Amino acid sequence: MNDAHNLDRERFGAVLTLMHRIRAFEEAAIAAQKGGLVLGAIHPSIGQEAVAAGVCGNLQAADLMLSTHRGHGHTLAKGADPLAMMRELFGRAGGTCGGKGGSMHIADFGVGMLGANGVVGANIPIATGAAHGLKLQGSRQIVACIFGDGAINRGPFLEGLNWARVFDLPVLFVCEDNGFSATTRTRDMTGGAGAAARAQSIGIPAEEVDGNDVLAVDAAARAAIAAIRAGKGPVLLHCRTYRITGHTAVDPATYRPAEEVEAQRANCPIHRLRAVLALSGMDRAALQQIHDRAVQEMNAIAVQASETDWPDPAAAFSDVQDMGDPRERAY
Amino acid sequence: MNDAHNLDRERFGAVLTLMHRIRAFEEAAIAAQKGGLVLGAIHPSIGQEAVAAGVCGNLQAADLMLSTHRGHGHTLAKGADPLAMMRELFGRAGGTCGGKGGSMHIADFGVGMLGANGVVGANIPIATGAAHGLKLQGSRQIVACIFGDGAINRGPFLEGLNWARVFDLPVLFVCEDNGFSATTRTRDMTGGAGAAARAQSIGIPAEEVDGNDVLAVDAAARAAIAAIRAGKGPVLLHCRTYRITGHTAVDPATYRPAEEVEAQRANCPIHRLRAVLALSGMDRAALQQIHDRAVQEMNAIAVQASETDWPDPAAAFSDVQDMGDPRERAY
Amino acid sequence: MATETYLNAGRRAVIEEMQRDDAVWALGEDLGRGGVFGQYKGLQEMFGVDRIADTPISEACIMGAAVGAAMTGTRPIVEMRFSDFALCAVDELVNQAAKARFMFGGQMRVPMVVREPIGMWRSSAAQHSQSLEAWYTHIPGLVVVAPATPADNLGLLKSAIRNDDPVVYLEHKNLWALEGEVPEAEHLVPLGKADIARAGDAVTIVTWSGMRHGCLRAAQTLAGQGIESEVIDLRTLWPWDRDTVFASVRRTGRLLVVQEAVSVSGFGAEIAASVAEALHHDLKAPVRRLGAPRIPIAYAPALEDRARVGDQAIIDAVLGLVAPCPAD
Amino acid sequence: MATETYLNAGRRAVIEEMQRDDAVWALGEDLGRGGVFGQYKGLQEMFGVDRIADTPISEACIMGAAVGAAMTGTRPIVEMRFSDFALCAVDELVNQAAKARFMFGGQMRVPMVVREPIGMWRSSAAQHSQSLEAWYTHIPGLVVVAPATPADNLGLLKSAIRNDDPVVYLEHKNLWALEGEVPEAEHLVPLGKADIARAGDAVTIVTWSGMRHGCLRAAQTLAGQGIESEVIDLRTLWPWDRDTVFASVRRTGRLLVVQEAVSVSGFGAEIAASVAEALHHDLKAPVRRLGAPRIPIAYAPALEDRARVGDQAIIDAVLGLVAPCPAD
Ligand SMILES: Cc1ncc(C[n+]2csc(CCOP(=O)(O)OP(=O)(O)O)c2C)c(N)n1
Ligand SMILES: Cc1ncc(C[n+]2csc(CCOP(=O)(O)OP(=O)(O)O)c2C)c(N)n1
Ligand SMILES: [Mg+2]
Ligand SMILES: [Mg+2]
Repeated sequence: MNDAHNLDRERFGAVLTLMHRIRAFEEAAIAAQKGGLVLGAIHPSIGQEAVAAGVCGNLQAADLMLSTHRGHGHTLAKGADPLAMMRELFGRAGGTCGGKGGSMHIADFGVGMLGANGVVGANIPIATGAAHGLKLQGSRQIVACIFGDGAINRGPFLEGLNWARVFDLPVLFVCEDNGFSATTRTRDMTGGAGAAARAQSIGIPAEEVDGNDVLAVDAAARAAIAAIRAGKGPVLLHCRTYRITGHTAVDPATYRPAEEVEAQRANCPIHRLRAVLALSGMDRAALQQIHDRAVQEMNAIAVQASETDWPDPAAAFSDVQDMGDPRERAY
Repeated sequence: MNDAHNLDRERFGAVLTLMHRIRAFEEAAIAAQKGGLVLGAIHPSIGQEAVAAGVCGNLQAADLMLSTHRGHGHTLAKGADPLAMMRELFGRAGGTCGGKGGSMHIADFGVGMLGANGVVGANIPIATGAAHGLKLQGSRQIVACIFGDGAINRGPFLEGLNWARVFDLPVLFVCEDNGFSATTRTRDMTGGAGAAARAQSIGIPAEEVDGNDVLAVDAAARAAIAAIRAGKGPVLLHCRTYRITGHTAVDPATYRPAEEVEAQRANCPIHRLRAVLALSGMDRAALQQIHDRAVQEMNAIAVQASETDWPDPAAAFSDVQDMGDPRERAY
Repeated sequence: MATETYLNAGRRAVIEEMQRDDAVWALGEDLGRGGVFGQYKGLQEMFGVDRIADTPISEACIMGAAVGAAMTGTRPIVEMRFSDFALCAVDELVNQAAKARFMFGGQMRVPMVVREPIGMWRSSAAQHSQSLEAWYTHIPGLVVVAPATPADNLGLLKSAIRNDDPVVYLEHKNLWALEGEVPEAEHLVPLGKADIARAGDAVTIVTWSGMRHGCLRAAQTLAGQGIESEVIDLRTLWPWDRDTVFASVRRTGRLLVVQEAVSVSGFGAEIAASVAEALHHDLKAPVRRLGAPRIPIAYAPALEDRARVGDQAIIDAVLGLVAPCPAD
Repeated sequence: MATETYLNAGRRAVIEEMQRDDAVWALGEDLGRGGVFGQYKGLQEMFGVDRIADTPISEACIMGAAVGAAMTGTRPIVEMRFSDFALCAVDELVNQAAKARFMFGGQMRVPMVVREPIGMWRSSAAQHSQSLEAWYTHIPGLVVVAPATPADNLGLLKSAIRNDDPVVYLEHKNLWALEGEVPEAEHLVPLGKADIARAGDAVTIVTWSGMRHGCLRAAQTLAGQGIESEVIDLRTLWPWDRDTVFASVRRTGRLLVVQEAVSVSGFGAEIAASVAEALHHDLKAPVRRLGAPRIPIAYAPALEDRARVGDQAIIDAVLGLVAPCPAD
């Protein structure tokens, strides 16, 4: 744990800004969904922002990142434009995917964000292959692959990690362990000690870290990324965090005791970073301003997104494939 | 390692008989394939007989076992009729599957052999589910699931082991590690220490054993099975052995040095057991007779199988499903 | 009769069959909290954690374990959540469940029901909207069922659970809330029998699953114009009810197949081809299919709608079929 | 022209395209030893272990990794060994490879070729014999190719490797040893264009892959009886060459589709339905399909043969089609 007095305030001020922006983006999206503006399901990462910020904050712009259905935070942290993302959630023109994907399929190749995924664990082989592609081309970029604790019980987790080890690929695997697989406690469905132990059994160095302590995530990610960039092959970080909201924005999550959630709220990664920054001498007003600006930014973005046009329906027929007529035999 | 002088000669005499019968069955099958009598591919387990004998010898008749494409030995060890098996390889009436399956799909539910499998690793979830079914029905039976070293790189390995742990199922997982995944050295394609380490990371007790020492396999299997029967949940045995033949009976296996194969021939599990039995006082003539009888039995069976009728072609349309006409739109 | 939702009718089927037969159990993710759509609500409380089993996120193992459990004397109901996720378990379904009985020479059977909710459900996008029923009809060993009404979801699911071979059971996500009359007494709908949802003699409309309702709406509108369509809901896709369809087409001389799935190589092709082969000389107009274009399903509604067969398209197609043929 | 086997023609395609474009590489099990059928023999020596990559037995990851590698600028050739094993990687192909370009709004493409050897190969039984081409034609985003001759295996595989979208490339295992004339110069066969393997005016036989050869043999026999069949080898199944097929059927008035796959919901249904829809009034006889019954493929030859469309069945079907129609 960094000493608060030696803290790089500028850097972690920026991290706090990012975390607030992520939180504000998702709160704006949840509010917009209540108002009928977000069209499909969204999976908020409220309470998990330290993982996104701590990991992606250590990636270079040219590095790649693949995410999950719960990917807004990771995507923002990788540098995607929140307005385009919000438009995507609203199914509007100018969305990151032109309204074709929605929350679970946001991708922004321009910033190295190679896709959320609607299939749990499916991003693991793809990320591994992306790293394989980079390595074949002699690139120095690395790939971060973020997935949930539930994903470690799917076969592609094993296959992808083994592959990354066998080919010594530059992948940072990040298990963002929020304790739940949808409405089920993951520990009840998981044999053994979890992601890190499994990675180690495959020969991949792994570390467990308090995923609500962004300083710890940052330090661990930085070290892991340095090792990966030095050519040492894959590393796994197991970040323990907690999902404050339900599985989706409309899940009341009554399957867990209120006290548990309350206790976890007190462990909020944003609060914790604010406390550290306050201790390091950052003043309250500055901290408050970071929060307020983030909220303003995202609320304004939600309004702007809501005022955006719908995509051209003809776009349903583009980007399918070069060969053949996608309209064939339609209706 | 058991002390040769205290060896249960009767028991291991029977084990030797079984191992010789397995070897003789496969040698007869290979010869028959050269003669055009075996119709499809066969994957001999010559050199690996100690795993079949050591594991299946400790199963009760009512216990279940699932095998792989390389399953003749396991199947014989579980008690299947070699004549029916040979007929199956020859595609004849009276084959274990009526000629519908062939070598890679031999099953004999009457002796608890729930199937070889043409898909690497596919038997793992099925075996796990079979154990799940038994447990739900309050049965005291257990399930042995034998698979190769290559199978541990497939997702179903992870999913099945995790499942067995989560539901505390009575499964003995046996990794029959012959060093090869078809023509590829498995170690080059495998991260970490292999099957036992992976099982342990999932919370499953695992042990490595010299798979060419049938006494060691027998002792380890017996202990594991006792634990499983006592309700302690799954166990994995990792048996290191060597595939003396090619991947299939027609694979010359030139991808490995002749010296390596020669060294392994010297390590033959049948020779080793014979040596132990000789040391324990069994006389040469008796040992020789076990071998000779096995060869005679299997050669006679091959002749008998070759004289068996072909199945009725109409059988192609039976056992498909109860609903619907399988002939519909045919030709 | 009582009014029941499609979702609750399915839930009742599971309850009744689990009460009737101890061998029946269900497995899938989140079932203890009712499953992702609430189809299993309260069932774990009724039947315990063994018979309503929560599982890891391991579709391949859910399916594969069900195969093993079916071989050992139980009758698993597999919940795949979205049919899209069943694509993580295709070896287990197609190479294992469907073929085991045959490959092993009829030594045993694999009685299991695989529930795979299909179909478009507003803005669920390309990985949560597919209808791949055609695939399963192509696989020997599988029975394929796609109920469209609450009563059928009750009666067909019960029949599916009693079937001794693997059944792919495709509920439509957009129908969960649909209400309809459901018999209060034991209600079994036989597999393989179509339902003539509306009688008519101008044209035969063959459909299934969610599209039944669009077809009925279109038929209603057409009736206002004096065109009486016969709407046949196949209910079971394999084996499909050739007798009912053929008898109808012999009468009407016109066939329209309406499906939500991609038209290219959809199950509608099988129906249309079968009718064209067998009843060419009875046809007063060419057979006709409606289905989705060959595009992934988009998230934005205006784009998603391009993948939908709307009521108007059905009406237009029928009008085209009954119009005097220019070539004749 | 040189005589070359189907297998070697495919091998040559890989060599030429790998020489032409550094981004092309191949991955799969045992490729370093030539692959399971020898299609990659000597290639690792030529191109090194990076570009001819041996992989673990991890079909899901082979396919998924190819998707990622394609997204990052390489052009992977995925070897699935037997198309049956590709069933372990369906999510990766259908939910990921096929949809990525669309879902992500056209930000990138997924140029990959998935080689999946299909078809019956004496006594390989139910898990090593399937032909599931119909499945892939149903999936938006996929191109589907099924070459039947050495020259086509060269020219189509080269085109497939140059294609910017995922191509499912289905070689037939029983054709590996088939010899044929192959151009010595660069030879590209365009995707989407059928080959009129034999011209004729009595009947149009549409086929692909292994069945091309049975159709040609049958056509030869029929020619002896004065019946000239036009045999069209589709070569590419999606997009299929409607123009060529339709032009032929307009001329002959008779369509027979011959496929090795299970007839029910096979790709033949799509062809037959399309022709019946579009050319009903040109047809002198009902469209007709030949294909396998809906049974798993057995091991014993006499049983396996019941799943085969024999030459005689083709001849009989043609004779049925050209016979004066009793109903007219
Ligand atoms: C293969 C697959 N199975 C099931 C689902 C449904 N599903 C969506 S999210 C989710 C829970 C995932 O848990 P975890 O991996 O821990 O991620 P989290 O939601 O906690 O971020 C499930 C089961 C899916 N999308 N894909
Ligand atoms: C899913 C799958 N992939 C590939 C194959 C082809 N194949 C058959 S056996 C084999 C090697 C298996 O190695 P291992 O599991 O160690 O078993 P062994 O053959 O050594 O007994 C391979 C790759 C297959 N049958 N199934
Ligand atoms: Mg989680
Ligand atoms: Mg092996």
